[in-house]
Amino acid sequence: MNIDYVATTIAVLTFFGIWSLMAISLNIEYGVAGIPNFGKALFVSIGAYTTGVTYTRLLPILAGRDFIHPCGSTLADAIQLRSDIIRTMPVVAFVNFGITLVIAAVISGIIGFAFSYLVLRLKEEWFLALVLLVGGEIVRIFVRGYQPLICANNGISAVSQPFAFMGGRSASIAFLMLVLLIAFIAYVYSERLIRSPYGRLLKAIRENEDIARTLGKDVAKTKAQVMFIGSMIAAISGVLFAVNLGFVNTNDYVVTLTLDVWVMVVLGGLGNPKGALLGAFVIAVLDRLTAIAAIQMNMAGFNLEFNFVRFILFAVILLLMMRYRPQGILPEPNYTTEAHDNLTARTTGD
Amino acid sequence: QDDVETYVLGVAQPFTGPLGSFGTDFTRGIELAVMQMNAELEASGVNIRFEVASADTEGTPDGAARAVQTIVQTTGAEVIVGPLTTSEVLGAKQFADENGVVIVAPASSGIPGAIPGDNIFRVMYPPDNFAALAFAEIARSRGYENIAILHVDDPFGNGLAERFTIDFQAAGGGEVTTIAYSPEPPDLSGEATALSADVAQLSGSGNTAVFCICFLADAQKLLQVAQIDPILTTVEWMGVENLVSPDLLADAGHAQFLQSVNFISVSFTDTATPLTSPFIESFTAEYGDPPGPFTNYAFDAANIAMLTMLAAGNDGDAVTGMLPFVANHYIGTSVQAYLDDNGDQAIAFYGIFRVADDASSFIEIGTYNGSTGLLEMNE
Amino acid sequence: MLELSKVSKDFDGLRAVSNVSLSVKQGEIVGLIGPNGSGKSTLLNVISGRFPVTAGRITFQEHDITPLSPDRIFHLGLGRGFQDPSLFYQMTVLDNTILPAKAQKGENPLFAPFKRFWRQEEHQLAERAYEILTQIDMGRLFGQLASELSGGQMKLLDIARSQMGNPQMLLLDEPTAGVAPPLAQSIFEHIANLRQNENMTFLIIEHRLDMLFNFVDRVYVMHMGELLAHDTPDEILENAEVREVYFGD
Amino acid sequence: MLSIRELTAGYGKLEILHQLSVDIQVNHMTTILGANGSGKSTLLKSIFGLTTITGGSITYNDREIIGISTENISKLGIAYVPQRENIFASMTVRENLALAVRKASRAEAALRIDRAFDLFPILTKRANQRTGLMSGGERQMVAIAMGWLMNPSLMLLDEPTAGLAPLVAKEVFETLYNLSQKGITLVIVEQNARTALRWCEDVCILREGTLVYQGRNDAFAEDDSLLHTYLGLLSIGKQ
Amino acid sequence: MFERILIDSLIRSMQVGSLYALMALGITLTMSVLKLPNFAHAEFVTVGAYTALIVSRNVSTNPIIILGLSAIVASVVALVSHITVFRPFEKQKSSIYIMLLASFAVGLIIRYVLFLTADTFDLFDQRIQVPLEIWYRTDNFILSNVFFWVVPTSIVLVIALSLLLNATPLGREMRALADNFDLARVIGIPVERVKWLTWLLVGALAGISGALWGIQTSVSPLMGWVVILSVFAAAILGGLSSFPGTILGAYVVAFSENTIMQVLNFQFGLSFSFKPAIPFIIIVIVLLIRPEGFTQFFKSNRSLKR
Ligand SMILES: Nc1ncnc2c1ncn2[C@@H]1O[C@H](COP(=O)(O)OP(=O)(O)OP(=O)(O)O)[C@@H](O)[C@H]1O
Ligand SMILES: Nc1ncnc2c1ncn2[C@@H]1O[C@H](COP(=O)(O)OP(=O)(O)OP(=O)(O)O)[C@@H](O)[C@H]1O
Ligand SMILES: [Mg+2]
Ligand SMILES: [Mg+2]
Repeated sequence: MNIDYVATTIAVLTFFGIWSLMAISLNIEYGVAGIPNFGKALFVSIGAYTTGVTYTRLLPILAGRDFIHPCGSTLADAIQLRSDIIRTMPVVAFVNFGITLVIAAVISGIIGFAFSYLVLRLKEEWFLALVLLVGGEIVRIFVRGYQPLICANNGISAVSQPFAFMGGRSASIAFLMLVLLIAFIAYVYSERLIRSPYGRLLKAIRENEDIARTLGKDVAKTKAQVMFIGSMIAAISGVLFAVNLGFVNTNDYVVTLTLDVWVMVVLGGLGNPKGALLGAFVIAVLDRLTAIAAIQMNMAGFNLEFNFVRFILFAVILLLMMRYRPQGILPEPNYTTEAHDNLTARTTGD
Repeated sequence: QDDVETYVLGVAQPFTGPLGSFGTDFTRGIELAVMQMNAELEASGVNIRFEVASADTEGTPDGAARAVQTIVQTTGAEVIVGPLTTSEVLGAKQFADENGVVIVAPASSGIPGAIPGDNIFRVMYPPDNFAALAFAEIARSRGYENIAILHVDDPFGNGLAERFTIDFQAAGGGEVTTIAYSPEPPDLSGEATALSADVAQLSGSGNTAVFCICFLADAQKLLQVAQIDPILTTVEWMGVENLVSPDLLADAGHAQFLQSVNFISVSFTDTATPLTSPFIESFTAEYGDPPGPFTNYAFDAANIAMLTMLAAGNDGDAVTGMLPFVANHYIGTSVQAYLDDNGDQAIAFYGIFRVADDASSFIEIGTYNGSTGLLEMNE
Repeated sequence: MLELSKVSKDFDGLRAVSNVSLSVKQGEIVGLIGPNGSGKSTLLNVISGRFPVTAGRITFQEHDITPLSPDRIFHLGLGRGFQDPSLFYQMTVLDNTILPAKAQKGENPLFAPFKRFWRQEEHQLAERAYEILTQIDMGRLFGQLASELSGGQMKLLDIARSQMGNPQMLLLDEPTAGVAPPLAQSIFEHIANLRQNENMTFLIIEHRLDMLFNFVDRVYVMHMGELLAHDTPDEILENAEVREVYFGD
Repeated sequence: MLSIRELTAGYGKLEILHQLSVDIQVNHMTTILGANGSGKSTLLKSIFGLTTITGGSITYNDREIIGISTENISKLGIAYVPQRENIFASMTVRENLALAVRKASRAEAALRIDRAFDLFPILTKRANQRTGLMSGGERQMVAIAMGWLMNPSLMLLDEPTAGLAPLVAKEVFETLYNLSQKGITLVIVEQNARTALRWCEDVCILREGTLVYQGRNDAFAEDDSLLHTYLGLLSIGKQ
Repeated sequence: MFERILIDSLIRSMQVGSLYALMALGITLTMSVLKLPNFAHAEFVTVGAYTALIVSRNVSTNPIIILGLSAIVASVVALVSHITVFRPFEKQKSSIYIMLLASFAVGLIIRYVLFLTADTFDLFDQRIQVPLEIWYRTDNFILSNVFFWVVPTSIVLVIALSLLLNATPLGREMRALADNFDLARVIGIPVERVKWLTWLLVGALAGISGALWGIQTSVSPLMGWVVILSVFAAAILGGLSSFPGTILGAYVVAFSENTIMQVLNFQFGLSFSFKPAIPFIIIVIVLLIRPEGFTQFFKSNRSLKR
């Protein structure tokens, strides 16, 4: 074995950071507010597709260079142009990256917002899950067949992360720090959110929106807000996902991505942002560990079977967890604000 | 022998996901190459051995990136053979470029991968434009005036269909219609109907043939419908290299159909190369089954990678510099390699195949040389 | 205060409420009784905006609330309780109680993460909720999940919750069904107090007339979706028609 | 007939009933009274194996029934009408009733369902309506009818008249009384103590998971203060 | 010409639609009786297809035997997944989404066991050894033996299932169980036995449809997974509760994937690569505009759901 622990750690943590953003967003939406967002891949992909578009359209403008059509016969030149700008003009790369984050977040937020109103018509809550799930597929199929966005099924390569100019390990460390910072902000936000009256409102809506409505809560608006927030976070993770990979392609944003995020949230503990982090961490580590195990077993002379067993193992762990720890590793706290603590202190005090 | 040095050869292939069936065969080809190489090295007393570290790309770009990362970071490999498709290759590209890792992709041929100056080499399997030319030539030589194409809607299928149309019409062909189907189709009934309509319409203006640019499983689905279609059974068929597989003939009905429509295909497996039959023999001896389509490219890619490493060491940057030179001096089980500016195979020498009379296998009936444009038919 | 004129409600084909006109004045406690299935709960649901009306018009404090959504109606000061307690079962008793408080500063996703915006208010609300809970003997249960209450406790919590929004008028649907008699008595006393001290108005559906009639000013009787009678409690008890359909004499 | 000895039961780790012992006499109507949350429903649920039982025994006709699965207890001739969710809300009234007579022959089932409709004539009109869409009282009637249709020799009812109009409540008690005359043993949890005491000859009073009184109803008829002692004290934070 | 295409396309829609219906029936059954959106159904289907493949190679090519054995094997798999996974989850009253994830995990396990098997015995993209025979032909179209197996089978099964569920005590018990599990136990319905029967039925349906689907296409570990969303679309169109609705939904999905797609392609040049979006768009439209699907057409109070 010849393991580069540092590089592996960086890689795993980067994935952890990106996935934990997805998990945090789903945790707010489903874990707290009960909106079964089975369209995570959709909102993540919006971030990625935005990246594909800004890197081919916006980046040359910011750098003051001519636009080169990213698909077809000028493809190699367009790639060259992108890599040049990113490597030699870090400021432009950063500005472009920043704008991408903002645009992606806003577009995705608006789409999430719109969805939440669209689905007010739905009769049963879990229909929303289906609508979002297939909505993601519809968008994916559309983008895959629609040249102007990301060159249809060819995808857009050379969409590097903004620190790429630093080169080598320092670039990946810098990017990792950025990812973790963003994830941390999202985490703190969601943690505080559920510990507030807003969190209480979301929980109430999760349990019985009809009753919440008769108790004076504007359910539609609140759900729309939640979808807006969740979709924004998801799209940001999508941008990070795309630039970390350096490639935007529809093949990555399939139903399995959504299901993976669900697994993270359920595993970690619904309704608990720490659980979302933990779930993302467990999956990031488990994914890498089993991949390493597969490689090592194969090198030790076993066949390739472990690549299949890996998935079986994953499923079995998931099932066992859900079975024996249905609340997830970290269960949802019973109450929302600190009012309970105050009351307990007072009532036991006298 | 303590001073034996071991180089790890990374293998990133899809083992799971829709392309799962390819990965295993590919990896076998690579392992066979490594085995043979190690035996030679030992026999010659060279103190270097190769070891295979293979990881699963799950068939997605992201999966490919993670697979390559994991191999490189946990085994010290700097040279990776694989992945299979162009989008997987592009998924792994950024990591490879940034970390001086060399990707030797045996079968990716999509146009978006044709990028000069990167760490990606697409040895052996030529870019699709050669295959397009070959098919255009065959079509003309068989007297097809119009072609109805059914192709998979991915970089490979789109690229080939597009190029073919250009080449075919440049060679004096008539009308071409295309139907693109989405990858991994549950079934192809609707597409078959459309295809049959296209054929019916094209037949009005001349001799028409069907050109199927599809994966094996999709071809099976198509044939299941086509073999009872009143129109599709009446015209001749061409199909891409994937289909030159005994698996396609396993179904008696399909074999019979392919025979009756004069099915013709090209394959890079050129029996003219002295290495072809030894490869097939040793592969069959080792694994019990003959190699699947493309497996020979994996075998060749592994050999080029290893030979380069023997010269340049386990050092990605050195391998990047050295690889074109080695490749250009390599004779493979299919054909010689010669890399262009993009690091892609520039030689294309195809065998032309049809279904044998007993419908049990494919037999070669001619060759096509992509560099010279020479088509030779034996029958 | 509350005015219904010719309100009807159909459920595909079935006329559950038909042509009901009634009015409740500020500070009154009005009872609504009638046999099972006579449309009382449906009427309540229609008033609170849970079901849209089929025909008719409802005004509350001069506002036409017929077309409004339930949350808007609630904000106008018309609160309600439920016949089968529909609680937020995964939430604590205290959270259940605080929730309906109106216009909480912390109920905004932008401010919510910053405690200083709402800490003070939350503290007051919690105190208030605790006080309400204590009045109906539920104080010590404030930290328990609603799902872990007994059937009667759930009912009590529902009543506590309906008060939290500072309604000017409350619609209660069988507030004491399943509640032990002494507690039921004190619930009604509590209601009377609220009317006395805060000039609150009540429309109460109840089958336990022995309790109800000690507290109400007037009673409406429904039968088969229509208003059958309307009078003071004593008169109602004398009303032959009512006795027949309701008491079975 | 039903004898509960030192029963300790609750929900998960939470213990609600503490070493509770009760005897139910055959052919009697027994009412169980107690404040909200005193454990009445928990007691009934325990008989049907729907709680976590940690100690004690429940014997029915001298047969231990702790450990018998919920679905088999009804085979012993015990019917149970729960306090909440006591009907199949997505099914029609007729289907609900049919489920209760699933063991009977077709003809007999039809006959008995007709008798159930006689019992609650309101339901006749609603026979093909989904019970989930009916009023609270109508649902309660369906639930009672189902319990009765199962032809039990012991019937447990959890607040059968909650939410019923006085007329119907009275009819329900009359019906129950008739049943008891025909040899069915009844256990009725009630909040409406006075009515319950009028009809039921045996009384059990629970407080915080223990039995505080068991005896005949005559004791209460003479002395209102007993009622006050056992039921009146258990309430109200304020005076 | 157009007429020919239309007939052709209708016949193919009918065949594919019947197959979708067979698969969707199982989903409707689990959804309505067990409250489970069972994604593992995809893998039950695949299991059926692999059974058919192996039987056809090693045992017999008699379609009855093939279908029978497929049904048996798949129902055993279904039952085992119930006992080992779904039952415990039901016991702890998991939410519908947890159940959905659990079914996904079960599917994952089965799928990769199949991958393992396929890898070991080289069973990727294989054909079941049931030759296609032409049973009826005109100038315009040809009907194969498969057509004559598939279409009547699905119609007969739909009728049988509807009868079972609506007109038999077992069916009523199934629905009672779906409605209120605890109460069903309280009134003495042998819930476990009813569930076993349901799962056996679901498995058998999946097995039969898998074998037929395998004959129609080709057998590989992902074959069920690829088609499952179309099948869900069919079930949703049927309102997820009515069997006749489901079969109609299946035909509509197949019809739009084939005929409507054909027209869109013909008239507007819409590429067939957008075809997979069609059932999804149907799902969205139905759920938004007509969530009860086709149940209205078959209205009765006996609808399985709330
Ligand atoms: N599912 C549950 N989990 C935890 N605790 C519960 C549960 N159900 C009831 N409890 C608690 O058990 C105690 C007794 O409840 P039970 O339902 O037996 O009361 P009850 O006597 O029937 O009251 P009521 O007349 O109000 O229905 C209550 O304090 C209640 O909070
Ligand atoms: N959502 C609904 N759909 C169809 N019918 C309904 C619906 N809700 C109520 N009904 C019917 O309307 C009628 C009136 O019901 P409602 O609940 O208003 O009665 P109620 O007077 O409150 O009776 P109770 O005292 O028994 O609660 C009943 O016959 C009931 O079956
Ligand atoms: Mg009511
Ligand atoms: Mg109770």
